[in-house]
Amino acid sequence: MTEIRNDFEFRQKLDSLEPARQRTLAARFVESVLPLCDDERVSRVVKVAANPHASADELATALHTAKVAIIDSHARCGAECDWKDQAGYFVARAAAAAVSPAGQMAGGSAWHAAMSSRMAETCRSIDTAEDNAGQARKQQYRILSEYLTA
Amino acid sequence: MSGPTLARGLNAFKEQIDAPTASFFSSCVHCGMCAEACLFFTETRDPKYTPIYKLEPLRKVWWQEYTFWGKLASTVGLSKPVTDAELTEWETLVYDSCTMCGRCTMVCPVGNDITYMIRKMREGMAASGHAPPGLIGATQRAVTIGSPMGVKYPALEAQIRHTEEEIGFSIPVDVVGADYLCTLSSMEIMNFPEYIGAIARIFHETGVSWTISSEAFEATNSGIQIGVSEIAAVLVERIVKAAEKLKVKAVISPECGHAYMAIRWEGPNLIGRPYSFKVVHILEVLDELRKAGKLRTTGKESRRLTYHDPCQISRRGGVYEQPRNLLKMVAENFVEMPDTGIMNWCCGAGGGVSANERAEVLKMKAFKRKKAQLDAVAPDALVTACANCRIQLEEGLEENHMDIPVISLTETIAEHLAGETHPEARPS
Amino acid sequence: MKTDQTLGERLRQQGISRRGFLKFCAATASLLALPPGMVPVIAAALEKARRPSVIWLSFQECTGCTESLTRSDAASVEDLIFNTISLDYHHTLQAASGTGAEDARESAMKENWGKYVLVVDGSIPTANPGYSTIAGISNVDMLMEAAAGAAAIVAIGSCASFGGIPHARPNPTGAVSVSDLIKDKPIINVSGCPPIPVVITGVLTHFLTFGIPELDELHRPKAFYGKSIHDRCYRRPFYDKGLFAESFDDEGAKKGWCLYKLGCKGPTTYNACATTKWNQGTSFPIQSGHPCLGCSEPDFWDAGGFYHALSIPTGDTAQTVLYGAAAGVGAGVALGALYRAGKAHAVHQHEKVTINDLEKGG
Amino acid sequence: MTETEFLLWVRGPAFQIATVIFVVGSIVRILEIMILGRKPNLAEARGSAVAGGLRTIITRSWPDRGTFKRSAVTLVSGYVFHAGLFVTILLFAPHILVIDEVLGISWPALPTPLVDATTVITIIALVVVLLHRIKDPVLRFLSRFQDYFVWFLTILPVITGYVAFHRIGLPPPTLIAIHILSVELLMIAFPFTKLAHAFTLFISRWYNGAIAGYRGVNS
Repeated sequence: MTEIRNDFEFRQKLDSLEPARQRTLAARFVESVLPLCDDERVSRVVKVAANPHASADELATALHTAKVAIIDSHARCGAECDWKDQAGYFVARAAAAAVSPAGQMAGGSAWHAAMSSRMAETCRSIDTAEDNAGQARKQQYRILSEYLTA
Repeated sequence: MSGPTLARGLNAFKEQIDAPTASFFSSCVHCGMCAEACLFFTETRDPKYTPIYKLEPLRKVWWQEYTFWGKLASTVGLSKPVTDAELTEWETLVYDSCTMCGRCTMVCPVGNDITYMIRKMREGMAASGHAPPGLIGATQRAVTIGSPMGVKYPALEAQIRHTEEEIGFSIPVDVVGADYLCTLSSMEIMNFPEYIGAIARIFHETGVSWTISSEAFEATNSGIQIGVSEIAAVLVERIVKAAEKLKVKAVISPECGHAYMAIRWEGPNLIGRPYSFKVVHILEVLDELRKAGKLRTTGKESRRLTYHDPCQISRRGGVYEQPRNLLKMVAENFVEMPDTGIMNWCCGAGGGVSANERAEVLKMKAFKRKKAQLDAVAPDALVTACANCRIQLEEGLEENHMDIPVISLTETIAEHLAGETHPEARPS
Repeated sequence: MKTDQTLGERLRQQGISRRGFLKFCAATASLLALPPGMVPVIAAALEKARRPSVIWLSFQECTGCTESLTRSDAASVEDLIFNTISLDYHHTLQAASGTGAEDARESAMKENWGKYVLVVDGSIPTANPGYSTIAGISNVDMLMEAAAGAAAIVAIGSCASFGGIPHARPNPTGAVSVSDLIKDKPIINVSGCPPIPVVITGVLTHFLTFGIPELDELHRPKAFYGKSIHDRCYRRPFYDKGLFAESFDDEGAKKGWCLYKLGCKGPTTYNACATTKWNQGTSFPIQSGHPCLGCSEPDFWDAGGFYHALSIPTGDTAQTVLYGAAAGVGAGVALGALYRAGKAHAVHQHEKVTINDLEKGG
Repeated sequence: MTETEFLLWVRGPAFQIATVIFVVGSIVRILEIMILGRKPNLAEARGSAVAGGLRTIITRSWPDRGTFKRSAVTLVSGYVFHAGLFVTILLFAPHILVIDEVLGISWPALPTPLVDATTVITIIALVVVLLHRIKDPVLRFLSRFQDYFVWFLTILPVITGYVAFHRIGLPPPTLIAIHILSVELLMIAFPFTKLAHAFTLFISRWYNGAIAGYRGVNS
């Protein structure tokens, strides 16, 4: 399989996938960072996303659940920030991106799920102050290439 | 440090009262019209939320100190001084039920600027220990850590690196001689980091020379929300020092309401000297680029959009035409809410109310006013330009089961940016 | 003096026909604004009225009222009244003088004690009885003595009614009106300076036929003093339209506009000038272009000037405003300085508020 | 003290005393405000404060539609009785005469019956204002003794003026005296109560407009 060298190619490949496949791929991205989020609603959403035959209203309810999870987890203005919670917030956003209908957001749902998942990773790195620059990115390339070859 | 005392509070009242305050208190005829302009009253119908009533202790000090009969009455003991119990009772009125949105000021028939006085009264309230705990925590973090939510630069640095990967080119940090110093609000860094990507792509596309300062990235200023000018001055001084060190021509205030009020309008008066640089809101920068023909966008949002004017940017900041100009570029179905522009209704969370957990229930009740406004136009999406408004709007819409996404104007512009240059291939 | 003849007998003796008499009664009825039905009643009452004895005492007066009485238009009516009433004493009109006159007065009073009518014109000086005396008797004593036996008293003219011009500031003679001294007798005030002639005769006639007429709170017959000049003034429409003469010879004055701005006291003066008018109904002050002076009202002379409207301030307000402004600025600046000092003190006392000064007990 | 003497006292010394208190009080009130001063604004201006201030003095007299709908009773009854007071005071012949006497300036008057009708409307509007102040929860909550006392002092001259004009009850000199006395009470209370808004509202609106105009907002 052609090896993905940078985000531009990564995004091109993701956007080229048709919506159902983008959704299941996005689910994999979110699964990779799921342990960062302790909101079980999000894991339920990811299961729905991962199911290739999920029905439209299943997806709609999942989207709504994800949105509620986002709102419950975003940082309150002025409150002491906790990057671990923020990581959970971004996982929830990744899950929401995964199940959101195509076209609602510029760019494909897979790309947005990937970005939010990567942001969740960044939040975790801020919390633990370790430098894993690019590690999350490379892992996502591997997930994509495995997905394409499977 | 003697800690907060009633005496320091009353002393602050005496310091703050000036000619406008005296004129306002002399003019109030108790007509009650400011109540109907205040969302905390309209949605609770509780008369104690009448804006002018929130100033009663300050009015009493004015009467006793700066009028003939008042001075006489208080000297002979006929009129009792303000007590600590009174200030405790007024704490929830001056902080929890007031976002300093300025709508009462626009409505008062005799022209009283009630918001101007609330800002002054908070100086006395804070100095006498009557500021809400949430806001005190945020202010302490802002001074000690550099951001009311405790965001340190390494966190921003990680967000920046993440964004650089995403957009494919680098974000200038601590670049001396750049034209613009861009500041961010903690809310954006934490909840809406895409904002950083958005401005990076726009500036990259329009060739704007800008930078972020690692020493003064925080735009918010809880000093003006809590009402302690000295602390507000410390926070502004940081940005001024960074701007002067980086020799920038202008400082950009981000999509945040009170940050603009703090740095643009109160800043120079807080630090006691005019700036050697300009201060502009991000929307002003985008509109300048639009006028200069540099900012070109493609495609139009087909969704029915409406715009929520953040109070401190629009009514109290003067930036209300720019968002309309920008929205016309990217929205074909843009509708105005009733009472829009400088008469817009507040989202209910500004002026420190969102940082004050005690005000949570009241804040949500106040949102009903915004709900009524939105129901009148039933938009598909709600555009605004303040991160704190976005959070409150999202929470309010969710609680009222209204499925309306809340999106940032700058990010919307970025999404429609024309001629996206190919991000240079980055070595894998 | 043949006092036993009734009025009716006297008239017939004088060759006044029944028709003439009834015409007079009709005129009086209309004058008193009485319904036509009252004419026979007046005629019957006058017919039987015994000729009352009238004693006219003139005290501190200018004889204007007497002049006015003699100028009343219907001459026959005055003769009639003089013939019908037994004017036993009037030191201007009577032929007798000296002790003869005083004896006539005392005998008339003795004969008709308790029944005669006392008519007074002129105010009564009380500062020093010597100011005005008749035959060595001070006006006060004469009034007291005459009033004791009077059935009723008619005060003719503003002097007798309210003290009039002698009573005006500074009132050197301590002049007072009749009602100031006599409290126990019914008094009818026929004010005016002088009163209108037909008003005098009208009041006396009414008194002869019906006794005391309906009086207002100043004891003036409402028939003549019920309405103000303003109510009946023919220039009222100009007042309502707001058309006023600004000076005595301007275009407005020539056009007969309202004289309010020239000090007309019409609105606050009660008299019959605007309806019965003067000099046989020829004219009255306003019609002649001069503002009404309000002569039938108490203290009309001191009411702030004939040519100033009644409702405008009398003092020099412009000057007061000037002095007030100066005092105001002075006080304001002084208080302002006090407040600024207070504020400066507060600024001086200010302790820097840091993040450790926010929490109570923090 | 006969009626005329009472009227003379009211028109004379009493009016002078009221004028002194009114003038001194008003000037002191204005100076008490202005002398406190205001810090200059060091921020870079966007609009003109002076233009903003002057504009607001005028525009703030007319509420925007939303505000009008929310406080219609206050606004309508307020406008009617204020307009009524102005017409009655400034366009009634005898009043113009008084002003002419005091200030030396005069102007044509409205026909008297028209002013008379206006007076009635003004009284009705003022009664509505009182009822609203008692009934409306916000107004009732805000109102102190002074609000009702000032209302009484405001309606008194209008009623006594109407009664004096129509000469109901007492003899006219007394009625006019009572009317002038009620005006004098109003003058005396003026600088020390919310009546002072008649002057200070121009200062307040100016500041309001200037503060907003400086930032480019038409407040």
